[in-house]
Amino acid sequence: MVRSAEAARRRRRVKVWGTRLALVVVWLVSWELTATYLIDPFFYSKPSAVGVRLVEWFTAGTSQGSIWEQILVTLQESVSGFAVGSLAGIVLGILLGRSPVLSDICAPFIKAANAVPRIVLASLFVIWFGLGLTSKIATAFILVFFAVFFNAFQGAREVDRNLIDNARILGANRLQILGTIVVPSAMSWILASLHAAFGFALIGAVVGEFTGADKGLGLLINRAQGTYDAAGIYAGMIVITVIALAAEWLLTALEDRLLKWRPAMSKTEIQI
Amino acid sequence: MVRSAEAARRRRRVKVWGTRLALVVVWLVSWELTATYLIDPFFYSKPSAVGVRLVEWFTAGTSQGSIWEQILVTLQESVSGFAVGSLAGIVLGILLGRSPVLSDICAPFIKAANAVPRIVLASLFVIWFGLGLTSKIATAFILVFFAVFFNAFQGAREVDRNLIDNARILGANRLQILGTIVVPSAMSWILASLHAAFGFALIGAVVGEFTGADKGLGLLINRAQGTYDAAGIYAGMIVITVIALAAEWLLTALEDRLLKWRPAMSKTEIQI
Amino acid sequence: MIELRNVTKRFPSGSGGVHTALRDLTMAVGRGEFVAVVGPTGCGKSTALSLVSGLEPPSMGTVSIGGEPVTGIPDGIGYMFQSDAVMPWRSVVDNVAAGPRYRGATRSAARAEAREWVQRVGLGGFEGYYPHQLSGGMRKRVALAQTLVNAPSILLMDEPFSALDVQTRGLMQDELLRLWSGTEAAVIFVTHDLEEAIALADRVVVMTTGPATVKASFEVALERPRDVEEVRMTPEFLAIYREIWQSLKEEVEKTRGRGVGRVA
Amino acid sequence: MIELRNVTKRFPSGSGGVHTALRDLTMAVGRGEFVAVVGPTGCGKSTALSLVSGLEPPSMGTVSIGGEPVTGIPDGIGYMFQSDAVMPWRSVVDNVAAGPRYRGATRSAARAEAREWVQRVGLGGFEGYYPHQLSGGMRKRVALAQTLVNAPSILLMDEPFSALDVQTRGLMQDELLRLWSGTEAAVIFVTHDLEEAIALADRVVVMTTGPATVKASFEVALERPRDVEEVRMTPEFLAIYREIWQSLKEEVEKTRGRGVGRVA
Amino acid sequence: SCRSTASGPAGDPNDIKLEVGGIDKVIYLPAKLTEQLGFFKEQGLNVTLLDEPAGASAENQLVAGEVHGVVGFYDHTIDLQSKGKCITSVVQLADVPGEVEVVGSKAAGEIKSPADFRGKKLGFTSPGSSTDFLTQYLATKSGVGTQEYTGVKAGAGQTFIAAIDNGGIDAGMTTDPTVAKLVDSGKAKVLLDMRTEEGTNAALGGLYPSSSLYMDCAYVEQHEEQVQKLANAFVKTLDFIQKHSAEEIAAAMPPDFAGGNRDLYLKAINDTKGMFNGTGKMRPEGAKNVLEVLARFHPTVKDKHDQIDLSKTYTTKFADKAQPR
Ligand SMILES: Nc1ncnc2c1ncn2[C@@H]1O[C@H](COP(=O)(O)OP(=O)(O)OP(=O)(O)O)[C@@H](O)[C@H]1O
Ligand SMILES: Nc1ncnc2c1ncn2[C@@H]1O[C@H](COP(=O)(O)OP(=O)(O)OP(=O)(O)O)[C@@H](O)[C@H]1O
Ligand SMILES: [Mg+2]
Ligand SMILES: [Mg+2]
Repeated sequence: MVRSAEAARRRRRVKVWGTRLALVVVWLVSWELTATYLIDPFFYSKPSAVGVRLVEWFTAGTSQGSIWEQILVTLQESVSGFAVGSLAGIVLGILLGRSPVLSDICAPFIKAANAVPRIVLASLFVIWFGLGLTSKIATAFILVFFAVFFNAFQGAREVDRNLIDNARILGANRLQILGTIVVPSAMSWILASLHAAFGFALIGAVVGEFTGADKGLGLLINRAQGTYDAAGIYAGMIVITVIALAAEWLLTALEDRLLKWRPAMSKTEIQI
Repeated sequence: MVRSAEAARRRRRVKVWGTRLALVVVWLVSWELTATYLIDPFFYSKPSAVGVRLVEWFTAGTSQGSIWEQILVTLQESVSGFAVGSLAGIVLGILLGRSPVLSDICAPFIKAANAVPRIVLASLFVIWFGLGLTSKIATAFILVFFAVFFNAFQGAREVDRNLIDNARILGANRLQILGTIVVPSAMSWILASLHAAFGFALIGAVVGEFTGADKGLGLLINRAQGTYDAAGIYAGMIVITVIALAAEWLLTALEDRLLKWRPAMSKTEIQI
Repeated sequence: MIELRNVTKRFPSGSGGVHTALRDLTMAVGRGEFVAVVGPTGCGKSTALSLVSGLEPPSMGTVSIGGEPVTGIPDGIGYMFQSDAVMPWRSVVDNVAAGPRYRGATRSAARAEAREWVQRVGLGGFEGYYPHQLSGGMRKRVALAQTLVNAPSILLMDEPFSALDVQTRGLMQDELLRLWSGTEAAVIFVTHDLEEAIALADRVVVMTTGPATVKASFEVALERPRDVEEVRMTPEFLAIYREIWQSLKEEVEKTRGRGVGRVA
Repeated sequence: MIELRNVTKRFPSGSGGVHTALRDLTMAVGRGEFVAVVGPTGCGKSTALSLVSGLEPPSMGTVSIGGEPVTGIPDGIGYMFQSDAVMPWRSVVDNVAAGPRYRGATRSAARAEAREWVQRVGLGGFEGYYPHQLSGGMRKRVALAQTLVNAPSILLMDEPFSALDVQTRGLMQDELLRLWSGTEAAVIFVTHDLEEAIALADRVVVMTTGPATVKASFEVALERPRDVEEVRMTPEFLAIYREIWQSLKEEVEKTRGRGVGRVA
Repeated sequence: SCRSTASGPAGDPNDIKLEVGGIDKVIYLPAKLTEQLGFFKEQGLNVTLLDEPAGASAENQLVAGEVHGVVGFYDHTIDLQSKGKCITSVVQLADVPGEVEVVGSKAAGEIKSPADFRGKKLGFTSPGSSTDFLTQYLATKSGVGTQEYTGVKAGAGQTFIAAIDNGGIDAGMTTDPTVAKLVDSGKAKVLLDMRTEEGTNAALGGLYPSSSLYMDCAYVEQHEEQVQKLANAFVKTLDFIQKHSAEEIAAAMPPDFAGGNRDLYLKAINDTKGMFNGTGKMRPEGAKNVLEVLARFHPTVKDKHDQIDLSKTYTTKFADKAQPR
């Protein structure tokens, strides 16, 4: 049984990757064709031009210096923002989720803060924190924080009351309940939000760079915008996307580890 | 018992609102004081100035016309974006959440799309959809969509397998399982994301307006930025925040209706 | 009607290996037959039911219903799970009305039918309660009504009455027999209560300790219709009881102290 | 040791009114006393336990333990819920080790103690399984081990053995008595199995149909130590059985067909 | 979407949408002022002014046919020609950039001329913008390579001021009212003033035409009547600016453009007013100079330097006819 299951899994992986690849190829080809014959590549560029730009960046470098340097700067900003933001979101979300009084008092403020446009905030952050790393981290932070907070909050409220009661009876204090019941229960909520959150951290870093910076992928895209270089815009977006996918891959590995206690989806389970 | 519970609830409400009010007052007073004596109101403005600007807007109107018109425009953009975005997010999230093959294939694309910076997208949307309402709705849409999608997706995967099995046995077809089991189960996930999503819709509308517009609160803030009118920036943010809170209030009412089957939190339930 | 032939079911086990829950199980239930299944806890009774219901596929062997191999959920099946599976967001009456609704009844017709069943399982007055407002035994009865309202032609029941007090249990047993007697339904009824098994069934199947196969099968030649409370006192009943008990006891004793070590 | 005095418990009901689960319940359990509680399903037995455990406050009346009114979770309490409450993300042994860990034992000490208990409830070999990989009866035994490993001085058990086969149940009953006999623990044991109640308890309390109060209380004057299987056959046992059964039967019959209408 | 790029948005030809690259910047003041003075109405035009503060996408929208014209920097027409788009300046509002290189007061001692840029952090509003290229030009003209200083995007307005204030940049190029605010508060000093012809000549060695109204070539060809009306309106405004004081101009603008500080706004208008040429006509030597600058630094113009046809990037035809009597 183990062996045949293994084979089935391998077959399925081939199928999935095949379909993905086919989709990418279809997309690129149709983009190339429409941009050549139908639409104006001034706006839409085309894959070949984007490819050329990417090769150029990675071999000759960009006008701002080596592409790796730009990637590193943006990565540094977004990873810091992600780390701090998700930590704060988890901690505050769980605390407020478990404390009705605190959440009643704080909820409107947090919800209000969530509605403040991030680009306005980004420029406020530049004013408050200067043009350096901090203002970009702050922008990434704020985007990540809210994404994670709302999920951690709701996750903490959804915890099965029976499990908490049982732990209390077994002698757990508040901290232990948090650690052994609330956090594991809310884990799937938190992980779900983290999937979106790293993308947000990248966006935050880029928005921050748009507002003011001397390095980074956001500035690179901004420069491309300033010089009507559609290929450059798309090339920048592709680099960012690849980074996001790499982070996503790491996150999925973490998720598989943390949620390994779950029943696997059965073969006959309904698929809709 | 009913009567005393009522009284307790009233007492608690008074306490909560009192604390909230106190917090707001403390915040405003300390802002006013520091801005008067310590920091530069050129950057930080002060509550009195913000108040004056708000009164001005609501009595004399703004340079772009009546403030109500600006609110209406922004509201129209964000409500449309919110409606379409959350619907799409829910539908796609649930579909992909219930179909492992589909989600295996599509997931990387969606995650990649999620990492594309929204301000870059906003300027692409202007090119694709023009300067009218559509491009702002698209920006709001894209922000809302991802927030809702990831939660609906995970919510659909978290459905208790027992419940689905039971429904299948009772004769439910796929659509019925979706409607009577998956959607209600995922409801708390979806609602949690909707809380953040309306804020995102507002942000999307504002970002869209920043990219090019002739009306709207975003433009108003942008104008204030351009003319060093810190009071105007903060006043605009306050107007947006109030809208978000109103929407939030509606959403909470909806949530209470939809989740009225839940056990209320008990008085002795642990609060951490 | 129901036929399991040389069925084996394996699960991935806790330690990464495989766990064999059923091994080479062969068993058949005819149309209109009421079969009770008894066996030591954890031997594989629930697993067997899930194979018949089509919710799990067998690892080896075939499961067929009416001659057709089971691939999806067979038509006309009713399965009352061992664990709670009522919808927490629906009131008692709406939970019971789910089956008819799924099968196309109008809302009001389904509700009316459901109301009747709620009465029948003794929950009259609790129609508007949500599951979290019910006691353990009441939730079980909601599940019972939910299953029976569909008038299944194959009925799988996994310890349906274990959370009920003796008297309520007796009432439910009588009700079950009354309903079943009019039909051609095939019933597989898992229980730990040997008296219950004998009082209800045409045949009692004793399972071996896990991995489960059929150890023995005993015909219960008691007359029908039976009154569950009275039939217990008859000497025939006691004779059968003693016989099955012997067989079962051996199995359960084997389980004692056994590890999972060589279960795979 | 445990004392409930004129306790009333009300819940908001399904239809927006109030539902009275317990009315004017007075009952006491002494140190070292083993009390079994029987009563019709849905009468309020679980509710009574939750009041003693401090998880729910009474609407009226007082609950006290050792003379102190119950406000939080009392010290030294053990409570095995009617419904599953094991942590799905922990393996069997880690679930059982939870109590000692909470109370400050080191990881390895807790694990060692847990392993012993896992053996004792007959789950040797299943240490590494996650709850979703266990059968209903096995999950119950995990919960049992989880509760007993803490050596509680007040033990509340809500139908702990209902999902077990007769033999396993007998083993567990014996084990429970063996453990308890050495201690001064007060036990409240809810069950639907009157035989079980009599075989285990010093006193059997019969509850009225909901809203529950104590209908009657019967001393069980059987000698200890008892062998659960043997004691059933003694004439004293049968006499007490008949007596309690009479009392219980009246109550359960009352429940039949009753609506919730005038329960509030 | 393949909108026809030649004819602009459909509808009544007298309904015209103009996009302004920052409607509140004093260098683009004529746009709003024309509207305020009613000169568009006078010409029978129904003009909507859109604000596009975020950078270069105004031209994208022009090329996409979303708007009829853009009020922006002339140098974009050259840039776009290098990408195969024909955009032409129909009214040239100013011959000088209107930009100012300011030095933060802390660095004022060290930076006395562009030759001191080496190793410094220099702010510009946005990468790829005129401020970016002009900064590079100033530096290289004084022998400082573009790699020898750090270019920093500092935006405009408050972020720029904050950047100067907290040392995020040592010097930077921006326009009014930012300059007025910085100088007024003593946070910075003017290093090079390109708001006047003399200053520009001194700094760049020539003119650098900036604010202009530009439109799609095809549209201009097909709608000469409307373009002429627009030119009439704008030239009239330029004339108005010449003949009126800063106070009078400010009075004509919506009150909130002053951002709550009227004196500062007056100073900004007063300082910048001189950049507007009064005639709406391009001076050919200025156009050449712009190409000169871009040819050295702009990534695409660099390569296509020789193919650029300057005559397609501007026309004085309409301004000539529009001269107020
Ligand atoms: N998903 C699973 N993964 C691994 N093992 C499983 C799984 N489901 C069941 N098992 C194992 O299969 C065996 C039989 O389980 P099953 O639930 O069929 O027992 P049962 O006879 O119904 O017991 P009970 O009387 O306690 O309900 C058990 O040993 C259990 O550990
Ligand atoms: N949260 C609640 N809200 C409303 N009613 C409740 C709630 N909890 C319990 N009840 C009601 O209280 C009554 C007693 O419930 P309880 O669970 O104590 O019964 P029980 O004696 O344990 O029954 P069983 O033997 O079936 O477990 C029931 O009628 C139930 O409907
Ligand atoms: Mg079972
Ligand atoms: Mg109970």
